[in-house]
Amino acid sequence: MTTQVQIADVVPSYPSPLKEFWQSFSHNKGAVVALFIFLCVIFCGVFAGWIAPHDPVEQYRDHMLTPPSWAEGGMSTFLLGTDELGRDILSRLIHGARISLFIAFMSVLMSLIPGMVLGLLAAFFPKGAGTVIMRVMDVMLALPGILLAICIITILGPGLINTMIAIAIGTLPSYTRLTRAAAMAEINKEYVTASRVAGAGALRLMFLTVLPNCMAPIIVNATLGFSSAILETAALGFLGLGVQPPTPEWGTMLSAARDYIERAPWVVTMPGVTILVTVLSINLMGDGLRDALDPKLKRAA
Amino acid sequence: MFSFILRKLATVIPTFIGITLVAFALIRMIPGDPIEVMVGERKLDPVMHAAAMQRLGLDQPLHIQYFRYIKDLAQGDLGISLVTREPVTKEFLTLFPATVELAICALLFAVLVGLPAGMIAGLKRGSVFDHGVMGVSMTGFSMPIFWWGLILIMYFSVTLGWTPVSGRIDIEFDIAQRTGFLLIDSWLSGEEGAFKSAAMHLILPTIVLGTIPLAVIARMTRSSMLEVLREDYIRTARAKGLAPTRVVVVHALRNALIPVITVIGLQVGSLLGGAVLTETIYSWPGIGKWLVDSISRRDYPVVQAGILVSATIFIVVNLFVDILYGVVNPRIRSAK
Amino acid sequence: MANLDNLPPNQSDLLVAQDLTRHYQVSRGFMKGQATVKALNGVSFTLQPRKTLAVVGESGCGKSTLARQLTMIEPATSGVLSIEGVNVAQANHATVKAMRAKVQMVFQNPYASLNPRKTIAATLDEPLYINTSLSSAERKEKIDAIVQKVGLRPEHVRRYPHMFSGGQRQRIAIARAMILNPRIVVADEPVSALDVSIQAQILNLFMDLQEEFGAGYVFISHNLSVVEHVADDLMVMYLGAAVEYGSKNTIYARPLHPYTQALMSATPAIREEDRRLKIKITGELPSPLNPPSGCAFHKRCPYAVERCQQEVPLLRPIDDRLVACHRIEEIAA
Amino acid sequence: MSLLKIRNLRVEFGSLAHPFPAVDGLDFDIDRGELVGIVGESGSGKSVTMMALMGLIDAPGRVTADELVFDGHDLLKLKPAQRRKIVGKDISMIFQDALTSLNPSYTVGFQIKESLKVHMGLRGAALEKRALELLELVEIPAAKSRLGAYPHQLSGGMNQRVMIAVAIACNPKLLIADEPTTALDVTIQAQIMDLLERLQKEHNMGLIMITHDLAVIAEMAKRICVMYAGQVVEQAPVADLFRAPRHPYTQALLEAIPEHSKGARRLSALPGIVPGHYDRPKGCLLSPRCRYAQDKCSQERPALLDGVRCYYSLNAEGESTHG
Repeated sequence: MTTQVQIADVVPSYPSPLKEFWQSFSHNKGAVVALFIFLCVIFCGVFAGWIAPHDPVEQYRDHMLTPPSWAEGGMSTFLLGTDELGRDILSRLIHGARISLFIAFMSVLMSLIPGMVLGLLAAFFPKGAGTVIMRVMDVMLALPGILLAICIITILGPGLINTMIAIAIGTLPSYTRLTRAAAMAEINKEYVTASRVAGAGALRLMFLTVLPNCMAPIIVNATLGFSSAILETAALGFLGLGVQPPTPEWGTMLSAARDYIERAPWVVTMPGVTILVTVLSINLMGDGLRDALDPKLKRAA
Repeated sequence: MFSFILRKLATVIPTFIGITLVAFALIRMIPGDPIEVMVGERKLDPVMHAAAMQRLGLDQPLHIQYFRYIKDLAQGDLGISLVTREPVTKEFLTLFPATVELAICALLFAVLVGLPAGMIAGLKRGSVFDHGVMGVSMTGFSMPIFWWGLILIMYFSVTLGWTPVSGRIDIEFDIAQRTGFLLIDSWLSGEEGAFKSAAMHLILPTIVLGTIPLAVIARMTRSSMLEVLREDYIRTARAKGLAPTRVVVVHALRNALIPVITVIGLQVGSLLGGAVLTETIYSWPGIGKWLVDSISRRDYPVVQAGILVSATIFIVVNLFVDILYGVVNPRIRSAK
Repeated sequence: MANLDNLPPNQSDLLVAQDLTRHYQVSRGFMKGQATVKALNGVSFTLQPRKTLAVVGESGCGKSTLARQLTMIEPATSGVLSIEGVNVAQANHATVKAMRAKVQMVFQNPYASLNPRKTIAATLDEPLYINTSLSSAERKEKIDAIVQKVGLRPEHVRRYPHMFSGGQRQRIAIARAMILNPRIVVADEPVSALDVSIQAQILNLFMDLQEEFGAGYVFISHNLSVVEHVADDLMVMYLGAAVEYGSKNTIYARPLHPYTQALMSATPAIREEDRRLKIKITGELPSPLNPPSGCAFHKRCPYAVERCQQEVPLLRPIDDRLVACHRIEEIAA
Repeated sequence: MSLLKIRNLRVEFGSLAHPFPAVDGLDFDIDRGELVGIVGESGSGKSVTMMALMGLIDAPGRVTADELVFDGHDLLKLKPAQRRKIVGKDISMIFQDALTSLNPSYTVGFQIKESLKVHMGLRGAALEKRALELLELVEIPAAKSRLGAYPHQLSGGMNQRVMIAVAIACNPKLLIADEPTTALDVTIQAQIMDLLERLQKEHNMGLIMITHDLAVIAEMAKRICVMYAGQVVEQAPVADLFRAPRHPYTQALLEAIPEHSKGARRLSALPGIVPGHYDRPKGCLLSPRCRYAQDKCSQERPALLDGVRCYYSLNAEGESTHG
């Protein structure tokens, strides 16, 4: 049985999947920097209570609209200045990170999981359940994100939990469609048939055979969903429909700051830059993830 | 082709019915009944309450109410605003052109800049230009546009004083409404400076509203271009000895544009959503601002109408895009 | 040797198909209603243990549909499919579940037939986990054993499919099919995606394993020289039905059906003496959506007469085999 | 003088520091009106060679050669625009998967006429006439109506005929067919082969037939060229090569075909796989798989001498000449 040994010998060694993933991901320098920034934001959000120099809602009435410390008239106690009520902007931004990340995380989770299940159902049962699910998704998709959120908030009223629900429902169709499309592409592949020949039932096929192979686009979409949830939370806050004052939410902060645009530009600039940097870092990370996870692009490289 | 269009129309009908159901349900899902909502904080006499319910047909079974709603819709009746007591349809018709004007300008801006930028970036993959376009579009894509609007105001209007802060036109002009599109109306009016004023008012909102679609279109065009350039038929075209420009323009571009068209259609949704924010920032008298104002005034018939109309626009535009898709893509047209 | 007088089924038969039929409903487009595709239109054959039945035909002949029937992925529209005496053609869920382990399959494309997110161990474990009550240690033992049998090392099972070459993946796929010790293995074009030198390795493996486990093979292929090497019996199919069925030696010695003749003459050969008289057949394979009337082959057949356009020929015995052709006596003469 | 003369062609991919030679020092000739077969398993560099000839290798791939002379022009020395006057006109190529190789957005007629317009300057009625003539030449029934068809409306065999029509539109001197029938059914394959053979004879074209199927070459070609891992390992007239292969690889390849082992239960198999990017042997590329390999084989690479690249080429009895 000489053939056996020879065949075994020519199997080259490969790095573990995790290492391979990191190699591809770290190839994208922007993504690595973005990951670092994002980790910082998470750190701020998680440990807001310890890091923030001031209480985010305490109003220093003597120091209203103090400019940032480096500008003329700035104070070193208020590093990024204060807002119209004399609250420390930096502390509000740090606490705001916690709220934005929490809402974004929860809304992604709340749409990702049902979205995946519905998408798999639609792919596996295209005649019955699938048609109904996709028609409902079409209706939801016809109401563009923020409008659907507005529609839901009209019903439920503003607030933190309702913002989460509104955003989650708004992004549900994208996960459903994506999962369905990915699953449909996989479902006729031979390895799925092989599993059926081995006797796998519908649940096993859906979640153990097909779903893991659909995860790459879903994960990428989830990072994008995470960033757009942050944007949408802020947009709702800006319109006064989201998290209500005095909770330090980034969009709400901007909404209140609009009136001081001429006198105190930092009140407008700081929250906006924070949102932009956070969202940008997540999106860049998403790009890196896609490069690392999508084998189609891997082959092209 | 005709059967293709019919087929597409047929798929839209259930979606539209779904939208009317959502709009119809909206008012009924708000906690408390519509009458209570209408009178607000005041206490209401039960007898008057019952009379009002009957007058509005709210005492009927739900399905009867729904059919009545559909019947009214078919006649162009969107209900009466609780605040102004005017028919919603009338208000809508005066505000709608403002939104359309802004949306068209923003879409044109996005397509005219995004498409060529994405195309060139795809052709010159890895070049400085490519990295530049990708960096800018990634930033644009991540932009909180309500803040972007404020920043532009801060710089161009407040600091430089180049552009007006808000509105569609300076108040000194009284332009007769003919088409509803101020750019055209002010042109037709012949008043000196009116057109310029209208145009100046449009610039910033157009940029703000167009930013995200621009970023999405640029990225999509680039990746679609890259994908098409890897196709076998591009190899064939080159093996025919065609000049590189001909390979790109005749063979690659047409196929690369097919997915971009779909994306442009979907961007109409983001334009409608973005209009809510942009119009709020620039006090642009369109349906986006109207919608937000109505929510804070708890003017539910207006919200209901706004949502119905936005969704309808989205569906119609995407129906149009689907058909266009069939025109440029012969494979889709004959597919079952 | 093929069982020519199919009825009644022989006790030693592992697999008996009688008039096996599978129709699909296909939408013809908007407002045009449905069409019926007769993917498999009344096929009968038998298979004995340790024997290989080769099914030969070009695209649209129903080979893949047949594989789906045999592996019980889809129920038959009508007909009998009996495996070790149990009819599974329209069997209920429980019967199918009980019979599953008896029929396993090897697929055409080794790059698509292994789950890219599962290690080889997980892929090989799945059939055991579902179909047996073995403990995980016993399963592991079985996996190690089969992996060595197909020519790989036990430590390879911790790797993912993309780390193997096409030939090695096909070995893994064969291991997965063999691990339940099935009575029947359906192999759908198992070597057509492989290079010649690898193809030889895999065909050898197939033959070795058949000797060891004694399974019956249904070997689906379009490559007549591969089929000649592996088959005991041969069934040539055209558009969902058998046109010639008999023992390999008989048919290769003297193909009778015009389509079989055409196939054989269209297959290029290296040696002068293997090149048969060239029968030119013109035209394309017909679409299963719109099959020709009468004999499905009549439009391309050099012998076709008017009768062939109207009447569907039945399989009937001639010269130690079954042939479906109206004019077979004249052709054979 | 030969129509095409290639000397020491090298095509590299990968980084400059770790190049992967897909084609490694290839020599090849073909005369006017000659039909040469190139066989090799996947990864042997047969397609890459022809892509390099057509100028279809893009950066980061690198093409170098001592000579790449076609019809008196050294292709590597020509400016791209000059080269394009030859490629597609005097040399043309057809590919394996005709459906994806034709542009889905344009009609068959458009794609045929394109070459005629660009290279021959045909316009109007003459163009229309020639396009129709070409479709009839490749035996497409109802040619007139097929001019307006899109590729997806035609079968695989029909699309391959269209590809051939596009390729022969300008009466090329050399046609390269890269696995033209691999994706097709057997009966259709036979039709396409007959068509190619007929066109080659009628137009006195040089035809390079690339395939992994030895039998196809055996029936068509006069001369055959066997490639392994980017190199030509043996070159000989068809009859000689099949009767008495001189390179161990050719021998193994022939023995692996089921026809060779008629009646035997087992086939003679060549162990192992073609070397990839990282496991290219230092010596003869076949040495790890070769049953005749000696020490020398794993140390130095043999050159192509007298049509065979082996230190111990086989004699007429199929035995190695070492020791």
